[in-house]
Amino acid sequence: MAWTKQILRVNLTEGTVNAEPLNMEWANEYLGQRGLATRYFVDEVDATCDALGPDNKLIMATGPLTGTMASTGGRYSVICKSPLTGVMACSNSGGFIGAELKNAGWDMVIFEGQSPTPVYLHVENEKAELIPADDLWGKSVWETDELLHQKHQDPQLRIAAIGRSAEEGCLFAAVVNDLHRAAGRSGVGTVMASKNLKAVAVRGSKGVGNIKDPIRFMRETADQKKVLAENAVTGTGLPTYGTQVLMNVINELGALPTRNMSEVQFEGAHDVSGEAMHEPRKSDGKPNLTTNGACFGCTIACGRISTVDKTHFSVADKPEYWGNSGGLEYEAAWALGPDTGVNDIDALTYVNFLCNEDGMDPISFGSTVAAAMELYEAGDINSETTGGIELKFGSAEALVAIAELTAKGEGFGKDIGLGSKRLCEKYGKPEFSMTVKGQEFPAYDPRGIQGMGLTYATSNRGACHLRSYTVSSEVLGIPVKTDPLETEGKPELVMAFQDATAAVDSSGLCIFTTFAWSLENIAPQIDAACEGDWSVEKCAEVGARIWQLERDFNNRAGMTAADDTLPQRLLKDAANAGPAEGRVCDLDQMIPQYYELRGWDSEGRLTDETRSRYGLPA
Amino acid sequence: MSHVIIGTGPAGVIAAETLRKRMPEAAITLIGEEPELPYSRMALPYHLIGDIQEAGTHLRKTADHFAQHNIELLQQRVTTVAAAEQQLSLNNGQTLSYDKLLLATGSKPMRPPIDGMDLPGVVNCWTLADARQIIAGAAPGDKVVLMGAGFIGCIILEALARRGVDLTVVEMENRMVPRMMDEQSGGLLKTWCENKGVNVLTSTRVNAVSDAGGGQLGIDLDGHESMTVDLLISATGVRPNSELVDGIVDTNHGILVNEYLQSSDPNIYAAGDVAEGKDFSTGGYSVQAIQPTAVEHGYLAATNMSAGAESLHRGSINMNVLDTMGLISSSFGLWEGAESGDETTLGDPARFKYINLQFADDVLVGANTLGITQHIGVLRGLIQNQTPLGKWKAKLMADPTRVMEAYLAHRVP
Amino acid sequence: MQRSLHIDPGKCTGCLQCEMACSYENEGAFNPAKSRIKVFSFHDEGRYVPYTCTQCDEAWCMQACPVDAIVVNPITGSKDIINDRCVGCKVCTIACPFGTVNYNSSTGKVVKCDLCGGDPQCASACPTSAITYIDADATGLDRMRQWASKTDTQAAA
Amino acid sequence: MKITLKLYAQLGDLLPPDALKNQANIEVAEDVSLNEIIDRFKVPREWAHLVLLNGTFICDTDRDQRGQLKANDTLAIWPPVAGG
Repeated sequence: MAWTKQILRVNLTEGTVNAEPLNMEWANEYLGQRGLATRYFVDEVDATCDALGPDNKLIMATGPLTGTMASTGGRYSVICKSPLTGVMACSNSGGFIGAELKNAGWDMVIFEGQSPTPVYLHVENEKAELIPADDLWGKSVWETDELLHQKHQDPQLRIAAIGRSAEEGCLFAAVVNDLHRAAGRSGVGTVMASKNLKAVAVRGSKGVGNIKDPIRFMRETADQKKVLAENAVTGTGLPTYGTQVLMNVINELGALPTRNMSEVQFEGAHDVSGEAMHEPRKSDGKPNLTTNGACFGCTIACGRISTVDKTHFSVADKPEYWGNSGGLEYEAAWALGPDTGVNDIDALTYVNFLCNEDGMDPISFGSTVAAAMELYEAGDINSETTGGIELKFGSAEALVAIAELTAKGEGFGKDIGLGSKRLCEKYGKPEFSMTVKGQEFPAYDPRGIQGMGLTYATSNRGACHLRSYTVSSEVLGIPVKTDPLETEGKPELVMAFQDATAAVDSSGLCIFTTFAWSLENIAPQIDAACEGDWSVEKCAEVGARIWQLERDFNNRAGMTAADDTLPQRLLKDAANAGPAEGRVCDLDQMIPQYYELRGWDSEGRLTDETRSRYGLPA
Repeated sequence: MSHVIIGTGPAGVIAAETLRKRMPEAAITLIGEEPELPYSRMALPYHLIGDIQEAGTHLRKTADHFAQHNIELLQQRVTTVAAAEQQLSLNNGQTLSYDKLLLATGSKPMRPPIDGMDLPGVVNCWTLADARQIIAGAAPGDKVVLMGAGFIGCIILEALARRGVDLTVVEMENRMVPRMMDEQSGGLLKTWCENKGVNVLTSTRVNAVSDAGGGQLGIDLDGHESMTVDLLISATGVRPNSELVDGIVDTNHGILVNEYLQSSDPNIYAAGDVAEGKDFSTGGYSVQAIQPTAVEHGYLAATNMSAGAESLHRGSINMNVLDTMGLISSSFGLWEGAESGDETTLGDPARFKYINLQFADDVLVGANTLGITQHIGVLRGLIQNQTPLGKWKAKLMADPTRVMEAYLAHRVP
Repeated sequence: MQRSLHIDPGKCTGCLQCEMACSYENEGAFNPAKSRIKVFSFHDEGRYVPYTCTQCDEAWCMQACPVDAIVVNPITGSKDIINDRCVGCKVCTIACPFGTVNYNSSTGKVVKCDLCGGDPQCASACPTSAITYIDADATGLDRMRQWASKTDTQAAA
Repeated sequence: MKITLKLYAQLGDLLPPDALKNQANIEVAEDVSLNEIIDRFKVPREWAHLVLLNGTFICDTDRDQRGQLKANDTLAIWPPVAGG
């Protein structure tokens, strides 16, 4: 239970929308959301298919706790094959649309094929239909949101859409929901665009019921909300400073990748930090941060709601950007700031708005701009290439200009839309690309936080911090403090984080709860809601099974051990400052042990024994 | 003090109760000519559908409610009012004296000047007795014509359709509920009804009704073929029941009252459908004949009838909510628009959703909605508070569905 | 001492726990669409406003109801809908100038906040104390009622 | 000797008035312990969660040790925080 047990299958080629029952056998093995959608995906999609062709599918999936009173129970995931990495893409988002989809009676929506003309899916409880979207094509996410709200005359309609970047083929386009929440990574928005699917608009009023043991569920979720409230991180730190509090932490630690990862500390870190967002600015005495906002059901409320200084050059003549919107979260702030050397918080906030408005992953965007800046400074590209933009590290003007172009897929923005790997290859400097499997890095330098090196190298969706956030342990001491410069014990740590994260990502809950919760806190909530036995051990096993399933797909998509690596810069060039000065990321010391723990051969493939141990499809 | 109230609809009952609250010792007499406990016309359609029993239509649910409040309830018809003597006579020969008299006599169906409207088989839908006649006369498969697609007509459509009759609606005007909804929404209502199998003839007059034999009626229509039907329900509007005081107090469409709900005779007040009271939106006087206005009138009239209290009536907002076979429409205030005001419309005909807002400067003065059930009361709130909308006017012009936000932006500190 | 809901929009994060608690208590499922308290989001302003019935004294809805289906709860002071009496005529939904009585087409009845009989679940579920249930004196209820009186059809009493 | 003290997040208010961008130069005794500095600036011990001396984490059992600090060192302190 807790599942609605109904999925919606949308064939975009045929223009059909059909309901079908959820495969409960799979639900028992893969829980929901990330895991369950991946199970459907690997069953239905050829791993070697063209990510932007009709054979790729795109699944929007909720978890069994999505839409319930469990704190943070508002998540959904977008699953497809990534055009950026060529392997599994699975991007997770909060906001409100996940819960709305569940309220409309659907555990997931599977989109297949390609529509001949632009369409959007409108779901109102059992009524789901594809509607022509020719009038929406070419519009930003924000315009689309407004137009659909007007068209359906429903202020409560929840909308996920792609922006112009996706339409123009930007390979790191996001699916943005509720204006400023995004399934951001791996180009899931690009896949949606390739299907001519502009938006998904959902209104549900059926409610989420079907709780196995409602009394126990209410008690468990109330108890666990109390744990979040009483925990200093989830109860105070995150609501007050958001994820952005990390800016100064990671900088102090000497693990803040700066200027395309050529340095590990940024002199302007404070200017773009969570603390700076609280400081009144000169023009109007107001801080950048207006308030914190929550996603559906979230009792933490880490979200930043911010404004750009009206007098700032980026918006001075654009009043449409003077209002509040989703502000800087740490990863975005890092990619747009330290990684490009820009210390102008208003420029960062504005560019972050643009990323939301037109559906770009700010991590990949910032990192790609950083790579382009290095190409520019090295003379591999020039102002002729960029259309007159002086693409130097530290230039807020250049960052803003290039963001406006990339959002619309114009000029040099088209090249930025290729992502760092393809951009650097195009201009002859592949070594400038800070990517794994084609996906850009987030905000932790693996020379200063060794576990993150293994995390990036082995992530099933290319470089990503959210597949095993060992920063928790190595920096923040959650659940236990480990030494960030040590490699010993990291394979075990990474694997445990990877498995637990896969389970949490499949439940409908947010991974940020794990700053206070472990599976010990989460499993009882799942168990009270869902039929079957959901012990801590089973949840961990389900997490591990999901990881193996994703890896198996990636192998079939052509990925080998050679892809489980990092850019040479991190493996050969030592950090130039901070506690990690003189260190590189000692990935080689961690990989073999990791493979062994995972039950993979030296090529990084699942052994038969491993496959049968987890009951994976042949 | 002795107070007499004629009429046991919402205006009369609220007035009696309000008087009792304010004047614990006064003698209060409530007179109604219908032989049942005070009931609500608003509930009749639900009785017709079969959702509720007759008792469910009662305004007050305990049989001895009026006795408990020491309100004398007389089931009599008032025959004459002698204003100079402050007396009235009942059809049982009894006479009653009053210090203050409230006329809450309501309204009655209009009978259009068409031949044959007095034939058996022609019924109104106004009283509980009418409802009983319709229930008895409309059997599944029967052919029924509903004459008039106004508020009353529309509200009983579902009941008729659910009884399985073969139904045709005939409306003189070019759309349904022409006195409540604008052309676009009235037109959508028509499509909605047609989709549900009801034959709707707008811009059509009934020329004559005749006896077709075998208990059937012949209906001669303007521009359409004649029909032979089992039942004709006439719902062509209502007019105030003011005959009792004709020539005694000033009347126009109804009994003219001032801002105290007082007629030209200072001892006689009027409330509800019979009163031509102040209209909030126009500042003029009109007969609204709607439940919320009846309640306001009853309350304010009683307040002013009780000693020492004077409550000025700022005027009632004309408003209606109507459920036509499941499609809910509403209208507020100057839904037809204000002079040199702005209006904004958002419609989704495929989904039977519609909203129109009317402004005077930056103040909301009227609205029509279709297919919207949430928070519609704020339309009244915004109109009645005459809230200057400021920047929210532009937002509402762009998206009128954001009316609750506009309201809250001015409501919550 | 009668108690009432006190809402402090400044503390609201827009998480909708209140809506889920309300719908769970009253409808038996987590269903914000059926909640009697609604959180309105002012995106441009970065502001969230929870809103529900203020249980006003001379309740418009109660007065307008033609079948006596809205009554005062003597214990909590809330104005409660008696479902067996409500015929679904919706007059209260247009009479309430605060927009807090709504029609539920699936049941054919109207719904409004009844303070959960004295233990409002929205307040219990609110993680930031934006919604509290406290002594009526302290809530500024008088202030809210004063405001409500401005919508009255009578100019002076 | 002089060191740089950085107090972040909610601890920022505890810095001396001349602090800028969450940091201040302070004068400390040669053999001062970290906990003595923490106490001197009224940082509640339980809020001194993440203590980095020149970027290196010092666990709470080592914060009473003397002789860890040298001139121009940087001591940065956070309450329990996280992000990602």
